[in-house]
Amino acid sequence: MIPLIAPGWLLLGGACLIPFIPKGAARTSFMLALPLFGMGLLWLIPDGSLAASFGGYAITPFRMDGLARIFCLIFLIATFLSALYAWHLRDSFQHVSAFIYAGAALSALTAGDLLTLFVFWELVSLGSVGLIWARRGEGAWHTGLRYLIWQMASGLLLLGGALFFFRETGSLAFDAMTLQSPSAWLIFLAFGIKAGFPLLHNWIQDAYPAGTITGTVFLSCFTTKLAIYALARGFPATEALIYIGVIMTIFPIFYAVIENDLRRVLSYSLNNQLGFMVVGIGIGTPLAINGAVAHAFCHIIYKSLLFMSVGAVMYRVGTAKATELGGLYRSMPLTMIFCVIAAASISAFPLFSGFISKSPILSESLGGGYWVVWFLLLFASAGVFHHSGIKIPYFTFFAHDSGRRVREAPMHMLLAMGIAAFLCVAIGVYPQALYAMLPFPMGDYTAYDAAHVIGQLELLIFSALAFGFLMLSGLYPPEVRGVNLDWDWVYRRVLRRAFERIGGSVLVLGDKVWGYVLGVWGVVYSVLARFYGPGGLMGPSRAAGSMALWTAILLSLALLFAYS
Amino acid sequence: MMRRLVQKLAFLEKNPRRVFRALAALGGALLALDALLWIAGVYKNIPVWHGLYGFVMCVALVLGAKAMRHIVRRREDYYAPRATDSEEERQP
Amino acid sequence: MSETLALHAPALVILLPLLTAPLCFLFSRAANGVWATALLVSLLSFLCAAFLLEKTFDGRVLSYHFGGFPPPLGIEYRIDMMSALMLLIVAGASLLGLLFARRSVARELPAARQSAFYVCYLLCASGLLGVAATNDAFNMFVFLEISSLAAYALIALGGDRDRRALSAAYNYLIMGTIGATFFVIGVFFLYAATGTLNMTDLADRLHALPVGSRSLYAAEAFIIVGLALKIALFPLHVWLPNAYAFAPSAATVFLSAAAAKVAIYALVRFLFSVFGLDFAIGGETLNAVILPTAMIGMIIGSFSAIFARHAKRIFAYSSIAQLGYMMLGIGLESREGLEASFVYLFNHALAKSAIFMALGCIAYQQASMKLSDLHGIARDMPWTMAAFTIAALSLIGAPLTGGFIGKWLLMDAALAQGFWLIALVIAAVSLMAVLYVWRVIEAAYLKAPTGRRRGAPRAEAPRREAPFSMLLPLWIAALLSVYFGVDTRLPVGAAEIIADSLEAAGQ
Amino acid sequence: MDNALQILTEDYNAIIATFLMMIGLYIVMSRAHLIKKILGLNLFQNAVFLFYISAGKVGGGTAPILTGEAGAIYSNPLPHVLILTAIVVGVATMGLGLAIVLRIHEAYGTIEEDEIAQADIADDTRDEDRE
Repeated sequence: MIPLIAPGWLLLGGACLIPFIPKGAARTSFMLALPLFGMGLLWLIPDGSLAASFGGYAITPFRMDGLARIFCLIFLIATFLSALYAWHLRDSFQHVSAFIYAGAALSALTAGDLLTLFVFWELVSLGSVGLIWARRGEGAWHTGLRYLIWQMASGLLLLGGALFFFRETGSLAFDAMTLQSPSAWLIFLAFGIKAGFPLLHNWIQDAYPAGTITGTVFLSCFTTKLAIYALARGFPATEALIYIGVIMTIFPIFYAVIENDLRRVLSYSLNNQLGFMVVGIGIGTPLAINGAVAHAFCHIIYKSLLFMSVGAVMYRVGTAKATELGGLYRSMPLTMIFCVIAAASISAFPLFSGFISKSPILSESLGGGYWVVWFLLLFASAGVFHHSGIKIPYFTFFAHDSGRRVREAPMHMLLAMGIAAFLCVAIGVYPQALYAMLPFPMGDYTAYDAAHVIGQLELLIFSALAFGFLMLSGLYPPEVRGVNLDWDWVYRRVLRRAFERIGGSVLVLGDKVWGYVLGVWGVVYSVLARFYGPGGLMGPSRAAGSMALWTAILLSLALLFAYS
Repeated sequence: MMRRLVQKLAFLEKNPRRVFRALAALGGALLALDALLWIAGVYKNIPVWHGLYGFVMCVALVLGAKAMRHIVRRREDYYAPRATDSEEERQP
Repeated sequence: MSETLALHAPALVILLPLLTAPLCFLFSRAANGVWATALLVSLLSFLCAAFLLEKTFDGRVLSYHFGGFPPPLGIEYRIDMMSALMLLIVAGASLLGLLFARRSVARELPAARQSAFYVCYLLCASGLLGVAATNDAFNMFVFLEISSLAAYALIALGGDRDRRALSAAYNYLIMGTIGATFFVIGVFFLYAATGTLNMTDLADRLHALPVGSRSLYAAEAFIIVGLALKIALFPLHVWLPNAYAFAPSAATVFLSAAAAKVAIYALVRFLFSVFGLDFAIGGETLNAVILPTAMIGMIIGSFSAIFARHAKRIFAYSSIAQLGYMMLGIGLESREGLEASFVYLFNHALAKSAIFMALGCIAYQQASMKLSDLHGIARDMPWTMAAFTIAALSLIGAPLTGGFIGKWLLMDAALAQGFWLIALVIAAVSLMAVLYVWRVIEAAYLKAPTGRRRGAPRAEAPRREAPFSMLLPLWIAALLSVYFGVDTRLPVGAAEIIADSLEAAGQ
Repeated sequence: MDNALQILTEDYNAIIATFLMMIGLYIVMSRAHLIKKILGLNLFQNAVFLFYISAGKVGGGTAPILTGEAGAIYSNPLPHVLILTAIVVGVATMGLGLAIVLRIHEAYGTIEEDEIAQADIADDTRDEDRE
């Protein structure tokens, strides 16, 4: 094929140029032009792959096929919308981070081998952490570090997996594999971290609410969906994924209900949505995979729209805590409308995008005989509506009036949200356009039959009734400021405390045990320090005499080996 | 146009029970339609099930989460200074 | 023209610096003049090396008969891919180091010793080049000693800034001389057994001898230990940390990039080209000696680096660990292992010289190299620290840098023989590298600068960015270490040819 | 036993050289005085040179000067040539070593190894003050 430049590489190259363009309209126009050019390239590039050699290994730095193409398209759209949303920003560090992030994610999509995938996998981590650190401040710094450690762990697992994979198969090609060998497990875990598998998920809810207003919009688009792509490519029809996915859809909704920080609510709901996609990949029929891909496509749009609307509120009000908001429909009616459209989409109202992409997954889970899975997914769907569909718009724009009177979101934010909202509705109304781009043919599948529509409407309306009932009866838990402990408590609190406490009171494992452990460590450290410190055996400034002795010893050893 | 929308919403906000009743009416209509279609044999789904399931599960979800909050909630500065939760949001 | 050059380049590449050095000493005491001459000569030498590399890239071997006497009687310079690569590394490091040296030396050395520095530098370079080019065992000894003697002097020149440079140079001199003498003893045993010193000839005649001759065992043992001293292979590494830490910055840059690596080259030349793997202390014995010492060296060196508090010493210790990586590839005794070693060696030369140049830039602005005195230095010297970070990423082995491909190949080579443990050690030692690099990055970027620096005469003056002439070579090295991480044709292609030829010789 | 006797009579040069080498290496290891160390090193090197030259001797051979006489046996001249070079290296090493010792004396005020090591360790400890 003609070596056209890959869209991801275009963005990466553009990211390097950004600092040299004067801040302001010139730079933002440039940043908007990049994804548009990328879309043009995507249109021009035919299916195929580019073979190359790296360090003596046959690699495929670029591969384009149906699966990669649709993900590339949505990533470019998301880049464009996020960049438009960030028009007002004058922070070079964020601009460069965001475009390295987006470019790396796109390049990872078109990576045809594990080595290239690993390289961009790590670059994704590096670029994205900049969007958290750009918030500046101590909390953001620590949060970014935790985030980076998780991402790097994922990268190292992928690297180890790639090495073993090469040893097992003699190839680095990134194609479908089965969970038969250690290498596949390592790669699976690497993908799992980025996809937010249960117990590996905490970085999402930890980091996304800590990003900058515009940075979180970028963050919500790429990392996790890249992992979904990787799972769809590497582990389609892996049964374990179905159960993992179901757990992912269920447990976050409980947290989403009680969480006060709206961006964290959205992060939990993001995790839940990923669960639907993972289930679709796990079922693995062409229709289910299509559903997962379509869901990822729609999800990127409506989830970023949700983050945009909450971000716009944050931009004007200065906070995204439910306790501090309310009654904002008076000041920001347009933002409210866009938020409601996104909420309707994520709740899978008929005529909105979520509906047409979630339906295939649900019907395939039923069709595949996974009854329990289907029941749980239905529960999760109701839960999604509850926290994302109702809670987010309700507590932001309605509920009790916070008394805050602010200006409507700035024009460029409204524009970005407007385009996203238009896409949400357009896809919901005319799904065939999306279906036509999916990797497998959809046949005459349609989400709009009476059973689907009425069933879904019923589910949603009665969920809303439940919400109304609970609100009116006063049973609904009031919003309160606070932090909710999740699994990350174990490493953020327990382990940290355990390491920090030397003579403190009993924590979990008991003071004495830890005192003992720390005591041993203290001894080991002092021995090591003496060993390596000044005058130590391994320390600097040793006299020449002892070195000569070593020479003699080594020579005798060598001779001993030789003569023995 | 926006102003009229805001006025309408303000009216609804002051009368939440009306909204609830309207929703309940809509739900009832949907249930009826569902049952009718099932009787007419348009499809084989279990009728009415989606609605009841959605209602019950949502109540269960909220009450479950409410109970869970007793266990998992901590003060906002619990992780401070290593988290952003208690950091003052930067004003625009 | 090209053919004439091809005929004489193997000699020119060494003779140019070798002859210029005494001339400079005799005729000029003006440091700038000597520097300019040295730079010119280094450039010419580098061009010759590049030319030779290009000539040998198809696997061709160039042979130069010194004085017209054909081997095995005369001294032969024999340039194959391995020699050419080493020539390129040495000449390139010498060129970069000299570009860097002018301002650095002017600041760090008293005026009276500056021209002496460049003379020693040129001598050292020509000695290392000679080791790489010659095909005569005794000639190799002579060149090894030329380079070592010059290196002792170079290190001792740092004594005006920190007296520990003197004791380090003394220790190095004692150890280096013992090592060189061991080497000579080994060469003597070989000569006594075969009657020749030409290495190609030696290899032929050795293979005609019956296997199991004791004097040959002894020869191999003496040569391995002698060269291990020059390589600073654990446990013979003790001379290195202080020598690198207290030598003048420009000398450290050059020595860290070239000196130990040329010794590794000599070892590989003897082990694989002369003895051959199935001969003498071949096979498993070599595995049993080199693999463990290399691994222990990696771990001990990294530990020492983590515990060190002096920026230059951190990376001196890191060199011990990194040399362990290269020896590991050799100890694996496989085609893949050798290839990995040479790729690693090439990329490490770039990354380490960039790191020491960055530290030299800091040394230009402040006398102290204590970590606590580097707090917040990235604010004052953003360009220096940015290049440092890039090079440090390569040292760690981050993707898209040269270090990555080296580590990857090495792990792959270890796994190819089923050495899981070794692959794990490689990964663990890389993580240790993250630790000690992080400590410097943290000090430079995250810590607030301390108000007063004790014992530093320049403390009151605000630190400024290093001069352009020092930043230029620093950035060249840093960017090259990224470039060769993406476009791996040169290092990997060369290493493949080297591994092929060594494998063929080892049969 | 015969074997040992044969070694003693035929390879006595190797035995002497090895003995001298050991003495030299021992001095390097055991003496703290820097100049004595260098002298030990020199002895060590010279022992190796002796070994080389003595091995070049061919039984009954004369000095390798061409006289035109047919059937003359010459000693092998190559070791002599090599050692000539090596001696130059040795002299240079010794000169450089002594020069460094001189500088050390200026800087440390002593040339006893243990005292220098103590001074170095003191310097290192000064570098160590934890941040």
